[in-house]
Amino acid sequence: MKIMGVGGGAREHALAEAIARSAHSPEIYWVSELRNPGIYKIVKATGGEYALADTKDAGRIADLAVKWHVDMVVVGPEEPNFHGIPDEVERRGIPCIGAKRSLSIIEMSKAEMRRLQWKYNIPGKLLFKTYQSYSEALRDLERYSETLTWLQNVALKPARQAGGKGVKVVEDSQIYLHAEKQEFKERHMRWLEEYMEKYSDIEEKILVEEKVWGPEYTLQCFVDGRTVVGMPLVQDNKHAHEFDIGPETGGMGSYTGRDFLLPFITEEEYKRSIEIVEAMVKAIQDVTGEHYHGFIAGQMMLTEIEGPTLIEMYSRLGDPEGVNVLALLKTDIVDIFEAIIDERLAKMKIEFSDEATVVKSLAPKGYPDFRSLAKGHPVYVNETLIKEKGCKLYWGSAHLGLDGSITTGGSRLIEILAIDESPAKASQRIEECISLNPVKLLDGWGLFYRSDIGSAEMISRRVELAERVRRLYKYREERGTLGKRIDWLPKIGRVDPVASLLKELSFRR
Amino acid sequence: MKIMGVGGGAREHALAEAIARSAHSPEIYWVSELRNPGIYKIVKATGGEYALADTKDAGRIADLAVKWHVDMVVVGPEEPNFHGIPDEVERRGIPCIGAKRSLSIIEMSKAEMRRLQWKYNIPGKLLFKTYQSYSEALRDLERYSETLTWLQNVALKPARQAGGKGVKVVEDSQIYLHAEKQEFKERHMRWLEEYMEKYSDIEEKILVEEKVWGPEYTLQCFVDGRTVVGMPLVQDNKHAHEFDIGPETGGMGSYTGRDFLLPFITEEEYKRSIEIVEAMVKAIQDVTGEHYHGFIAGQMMLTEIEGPTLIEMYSRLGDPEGVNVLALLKTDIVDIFEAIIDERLAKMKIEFSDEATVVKSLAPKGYPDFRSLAKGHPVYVNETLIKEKGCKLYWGSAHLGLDGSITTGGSRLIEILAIDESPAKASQRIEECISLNPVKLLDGWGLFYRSDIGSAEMISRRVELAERVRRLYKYREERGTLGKRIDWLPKIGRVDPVASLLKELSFRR
Amino acid sequence: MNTPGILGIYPFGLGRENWRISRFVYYGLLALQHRGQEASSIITLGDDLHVESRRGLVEDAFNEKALLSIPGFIGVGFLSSASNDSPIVISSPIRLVLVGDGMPLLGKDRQSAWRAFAELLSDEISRTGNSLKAAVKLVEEVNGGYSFIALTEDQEMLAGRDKYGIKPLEIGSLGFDLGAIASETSALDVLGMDHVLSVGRGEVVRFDPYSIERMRVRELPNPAYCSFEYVYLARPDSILNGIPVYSVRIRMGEILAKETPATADTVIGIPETAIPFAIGYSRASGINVDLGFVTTGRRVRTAIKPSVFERLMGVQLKLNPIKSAVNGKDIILIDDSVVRGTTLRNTVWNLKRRGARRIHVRIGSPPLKFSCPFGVEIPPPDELIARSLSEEEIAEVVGADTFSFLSVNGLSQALGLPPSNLCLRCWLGGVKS
Amino acid sequence: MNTPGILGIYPFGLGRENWRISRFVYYGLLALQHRGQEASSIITLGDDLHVESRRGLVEDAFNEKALLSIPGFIGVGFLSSASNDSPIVISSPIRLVLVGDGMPLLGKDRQSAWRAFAELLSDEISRTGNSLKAAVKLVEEVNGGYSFIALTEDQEMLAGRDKYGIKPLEIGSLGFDLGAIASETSALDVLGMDHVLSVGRGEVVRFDPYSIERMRVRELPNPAYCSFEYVYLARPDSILNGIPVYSVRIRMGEILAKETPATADTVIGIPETAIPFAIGYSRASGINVDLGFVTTGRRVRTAIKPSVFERLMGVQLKLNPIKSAVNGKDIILIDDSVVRGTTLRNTVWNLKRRGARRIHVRIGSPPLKFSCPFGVEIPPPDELIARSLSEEEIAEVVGADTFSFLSVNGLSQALGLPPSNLCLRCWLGGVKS
Repeated sequence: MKIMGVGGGAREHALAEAIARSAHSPEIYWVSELRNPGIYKIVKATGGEYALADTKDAGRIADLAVKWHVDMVVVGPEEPNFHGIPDEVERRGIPCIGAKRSLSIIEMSKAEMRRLQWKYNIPGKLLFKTYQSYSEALRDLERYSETLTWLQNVALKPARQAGGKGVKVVEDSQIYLHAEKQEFKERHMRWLEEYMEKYSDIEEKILVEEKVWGPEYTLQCFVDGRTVVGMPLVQDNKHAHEFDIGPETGGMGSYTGRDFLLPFITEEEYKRSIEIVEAMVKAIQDVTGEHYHGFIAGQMMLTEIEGPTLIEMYSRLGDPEGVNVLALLKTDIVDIFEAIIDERLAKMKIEFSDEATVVKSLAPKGYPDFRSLAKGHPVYVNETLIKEKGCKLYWGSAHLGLDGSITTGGSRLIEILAIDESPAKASQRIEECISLNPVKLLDGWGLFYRSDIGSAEMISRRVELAERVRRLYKYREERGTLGKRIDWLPKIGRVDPVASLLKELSFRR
Repeated sequence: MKIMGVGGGAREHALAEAIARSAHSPEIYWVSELRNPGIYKIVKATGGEYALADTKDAGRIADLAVKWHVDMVVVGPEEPNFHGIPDEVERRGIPCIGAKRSLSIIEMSKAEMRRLQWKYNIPGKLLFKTYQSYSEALRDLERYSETLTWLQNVALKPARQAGGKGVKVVEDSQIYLHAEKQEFKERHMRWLEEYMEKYSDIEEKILVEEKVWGPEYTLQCFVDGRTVVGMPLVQDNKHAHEFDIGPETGGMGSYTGRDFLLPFITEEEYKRSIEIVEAMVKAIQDVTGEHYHGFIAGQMMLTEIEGPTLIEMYSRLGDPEGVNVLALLKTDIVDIFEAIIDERLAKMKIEFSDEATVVKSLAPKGYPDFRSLAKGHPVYVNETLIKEKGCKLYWGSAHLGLDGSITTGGSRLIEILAIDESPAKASQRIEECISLNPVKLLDGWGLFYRSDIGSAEMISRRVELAERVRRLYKYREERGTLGKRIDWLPKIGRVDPVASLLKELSFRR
Repeated sequence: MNTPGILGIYPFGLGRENWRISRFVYYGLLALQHRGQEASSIITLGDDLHVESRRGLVEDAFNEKALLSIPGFIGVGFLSSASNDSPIVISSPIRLVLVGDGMPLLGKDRQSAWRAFAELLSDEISRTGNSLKAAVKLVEEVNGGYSFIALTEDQEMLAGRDKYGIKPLEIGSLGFDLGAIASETSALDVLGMDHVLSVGRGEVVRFDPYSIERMRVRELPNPAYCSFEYVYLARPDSILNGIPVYSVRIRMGEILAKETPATADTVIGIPETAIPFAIGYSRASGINVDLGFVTTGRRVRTAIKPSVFERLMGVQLKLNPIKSAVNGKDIILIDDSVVRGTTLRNTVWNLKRRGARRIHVRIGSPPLKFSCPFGVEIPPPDELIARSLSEEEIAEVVGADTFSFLSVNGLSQALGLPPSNLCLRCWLGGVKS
Repeated sequence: MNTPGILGIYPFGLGRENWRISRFVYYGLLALQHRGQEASSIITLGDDLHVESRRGLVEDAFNEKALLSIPGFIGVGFLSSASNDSPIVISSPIRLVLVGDGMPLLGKDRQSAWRAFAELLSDEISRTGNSLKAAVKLVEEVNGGYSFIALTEDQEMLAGRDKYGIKPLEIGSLGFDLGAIASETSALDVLGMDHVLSVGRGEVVRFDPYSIERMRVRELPNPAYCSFEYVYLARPDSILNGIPVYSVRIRMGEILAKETPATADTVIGIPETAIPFAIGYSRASGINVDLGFVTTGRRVRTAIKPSVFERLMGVQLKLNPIKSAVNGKDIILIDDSVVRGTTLRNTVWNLKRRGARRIHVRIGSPPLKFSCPFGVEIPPPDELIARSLSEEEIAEVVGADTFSFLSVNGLSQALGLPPSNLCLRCWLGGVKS
């Protein structure tokens, strides 16, 4: 059996590893833009081949699959989905684990995702507005107190998934700092407009979404077009630095708890979350007429407005969240892939080992916002040491040269995984490992990572936060006001922002 | 029987009237500096004579008594006492109702009075200091927070009785207004020093006394050298204007309650007050070896420190307080005078009618502090109208010219008395009388008086104030700390200002 | 809301000209600062008249030390929340300067109404030659809810109140030297003065160098004391018309607890005005009271700031929730009044963010629905949330569990006066003129 | 009492240079104003370093609007109650600016001790080339009770605490953009930041343009958190070392009620610090709590004013008694601490003047008897009334019925920490060095 993978990050390293674990003993083929040292080793060990290519080039990827006579293709990252790799591969008759282009729109266009959710009235919604230009957005945002209340505290996002970049949350609720915040919002929206110029596949440039607060978690699932199977919840940590400070990254580390849950998420909340994802899958299939085969993930937040709330969707596994769940997956992943292709997931029993995991990313300084600084540094890794300390290493954004040297790719370089009975213990194990400096950049450039991820301190803070939020949404539930937002504006009177949004959406249709 | 009176104010008018009421039907003779129209009328009606003279000239007054062959002399005001009129009159063999010079020192020297009280440890004392010059006083007062606490809130007084003039109370407890208060204190003390130059009979110029707060009242008494007989309490009102605002005057009006008491003074407090006056009389007699024959009065205040407290003493009746009590006196005053002379007051029953009285003074504008403005204005009075309204008129500082015209003398011109079942009713009666303008200055110069004296509003405020103070001194009494003052100064430690004062006094002796 | 603070200080007797009065006015105004934060004036009269009008808070507008150099022994002070507000100066026929709280019904806006009033006063004094009678005549004839202090060229200080006694005016004295008139007793307290009495409704008090005289209009209607003074405007340590503001607010809280009880873990008042309401509610309900907020920076009265922006800013700096006082608790949140509801919504949201559970909002006054004819600047009706929404709807908008106002009867009961003796126009609309 | 407030704000990521940070520092300092009212500094770093040091309150020293023109995206703030206090600027070998709370034991006075510390830091960074290690080494070697924030020429911000954690230091974050360090969480709250954690004792946190790193000294002694922070210094909405100040003060009041009960009609706290104590006392005793005082003018922390005169002035403007709350009542009067007793005596006297009956004074802390080795400027021992008089004698001097302090055990209980984990030197004298 031959399986080809697409994509070169740590998530793909974990995927390759999981495939390699299969009882089917597949020959593994891989294609990515940089030569991932970890995947390369696995590919070589299985007797497969590794090619470098533009993973957005559907023809080129499909050609390779055909050339290698693979039995199935597994797509790791989102961009190949957006560019129709699954569509093209399947057109060539090869089954693919990956969301087709039209389905992956729920990740690619954050606006479309949200419109779909509102259209199908799926729980966990947020108010939003989209703009084609920054000046248009500004008109709404600069009128401080005459405008709808929710527009004061917003997330400014690129309307399209843009490599996890460009999201700013501006809570403009300290009016005495309004001038600074306003200026910052303006500058950022101008930047967003420019930044989005390079994506020609979407008209809307800027998404303004109501700002919510609460603990975040990721629910990753297998989908076969009929059934959605949830995996253990993972909490990813988006802030670049310790203490949840600093810019949004792809994820600086993540952890799982026990029993599919996180210490701050209840079973009922898990259930609601998976219902949301199921409903979203159903909706996108309904709209597109396509069957969703592959991974899907809801990046969720527990909010006071509705409890489990959808922040964004992934048409793939998360990174690093994928690393956590794949490490726990006991069922043969190739069996699962086959079940997805045959749309018989419902009948399958998928098992995960009931242990806690923690993953921490190591990134060269400069990541995420100044990647040129982070790129091209020679890497030294002491893999033996990592193994000795009971940890596992996954290669991320790194390139294995033909001379055997490894250089940084500019994104997260390495992810280190530990499994233990609690996140705190697993985290502590990684800390001990890292304190021995198993990874270095040979030119002296710095690496950074977050020591706090998975720590007891972090988890107790998340628990406290979740309790505060849960109290509020439970209370709304009791009163039947989940999701309800009512505003009253002097001179205007009572306003229902939900009704306004729905009106606008139907008008748009 | 021939009786001669000395002094020309409303108090003396009331005295003359009381004497005229006597069953002894005395011939009344009088001497004063201005020709009081009221007394003049009485004198004439009894067939007596009226002379104008300097009432501080003991020889001249005694000469007149001898010339007129009077059986006794009654002194009204304090200055004749200070100048030894009683001494001289008695030296000529005529009995006199009036404190001898050495006895009247308790009025004349406020410092001596206080020293006597401390020496004999008589209750109701205040802390004090005396100075011979303003610069000396300043040294103590300008050190705000390093000095004893009591020196922050003080009454600045001329050390000698000086016509009720020159008392300023400066509560320097708002430190943010300290600069203003300090400047004001300085200026006033400089003025005091200058003002006191004209009194050669005393070395100390300035008395600084601890400021106290509480309701004031006057306890007037007859004394015969053995027995002190108290009269009904009177409340005088020293402030020139409505609402207790403005400069200190001789008294702008006064009232009595029922049963010898005031609505805000208890029987027990009356008893304590009279004990204080008795002790003071005993003390001054002890020091001088003289017998006190005449009137004495304690100007009292209920204070938090000791309850009934002596503010000043009068060696005579108060004015206007004398008017109130004489109006109520049922016993023949000449009998009382005779009993005083014979020192058999103890055996006498002195009765007052149990009614409330109110006296209000009318003064020309300019009184008390700008008397030159208040002097020399022609007066019109409609006595019939006053009588019709159930009030009585007493002439004060006025001069009856030989042509029958009356001019103002610069002090309180007229006192109007009403008697009723309560002060409020009596006050109201006077109000109705005054609203008909029975008194005018013919040159258009203004008169003023206080409408609030004796009103229900005023009395309820006094009651409330008395309750607050009573609570505090009763509480001290309970704890045995009446009169105790303890201070603690940083760097210095615990200080007992009473002990310091006693030490200073004994050192002085 | 424009409810100026006025103050007059007048020395008597020997050495009266020795007083430097400017800083007395300054400190007196400080104690009235809550009545106006946009304009402040210090007027002194000695050999000359000095009128110093500045913008902003007294402490910012005047340098307390520099004031020592302003001469004059008679002083008048004025504060307003309208930055263009200033004392009225009339130069003929009788020269006088006048400051006023509230508004005589003589013009569209405060400034023009007071100018007309001052002109009439000047004319009338000139005509009759008696300033006291002239002022009483005006008070008799001019309707409105107002009090004023005027200083004439003859060193006479006149202080008077409208016939209904709508706006307050209180009298104080200091030692044997000073008399004073102020909008509230807080100013008298801070100057170390004894509070004596209120100026009566329809009464004028005149201070001249040698006397104080007072006179009242002949026919006195029932009083109609401004109830909003007790709800919000006045400082809690003030005693107006003989009624202590603090006790009234405590009682309002107590009555509120009886009228609209709720189950909760703690009662929290929105600083500073509503803290006594909360204490009262706590007493009557037996529920603990907590301090819920800490104020940052200057104490600024938010309801009287001119723009929405500034108001919100004030509220936010004023209301940092104390997390440990609210986290995990059901809260009864008390405010004095509700205007637009914006700040209340912000506050409720902030409390929930810090972990509050249920929030029951209770307002210590009836629904604010009408504008004030006497210049208390309440926003236009379409900006008053109580005018357009029911209690249930307001609860929904502000995010509260339940929401209730005090009844008008409850208000009257707390004040210990029948509704017929109160001005209730802002709650009930124009009843009397 | 000199307990400076320090604050650092550091932006990360895309567009970090777009932040104008000066007003963030300004508002953050406003929320730390209670820690120092005589000197304030705003330091910004962008293309250049700007150090603006002024005298007086932040609101007076800086024009909030004019701050918009100060460039720089990294900001540090400093407040002190010593008017000559200012940030330490070192120009070589490594250029850096440092602000500190408390005091390292490196010199006689705060200013020279901090200068020595900053010089050592500059030298050590230059020697090792690693600012984080350099700072940790210093913290390891230099005794004292201190926390600091330093900004180096390489745009590194270092924030650290002494080994015992005597002085507080807290971390916050805002959105995806800003990180901050402040003496108290109140500053984080006012900036709309999330409070994350405390800087650990003996820990240094380094912010650089691309990362945050933290490192701790190897051997950690027991903590010795400054107990005076909880008694008086910190704002009640702050959470220091994970312990909410408000709750501690409530508990102190509760314990006080148990340790020294009294019969009374009402419990009154001296504003602003002692109000939570009063609430706690009221809860534990079942006696009503009342607001007893109203503050006039600016809120000024009186205990940190330099002269007796200014302190008294502050107290007087701060403490106008509400007559109707005290008249005719037996009162339990609570204050946080007693230094000279002057202001307490003044207050007791004022309450009695307004009609209070019995006054039982209760102090929410033990007798203050010793000076602070870490720069909290407590007056010399002969000016501390608790050092020379017994409770009975103090009662007599201040005019109180009874007078009691909280016990040291009570204090420790209220904090939920054993005495061995607290710095108690001001109450008990030097125990550890």
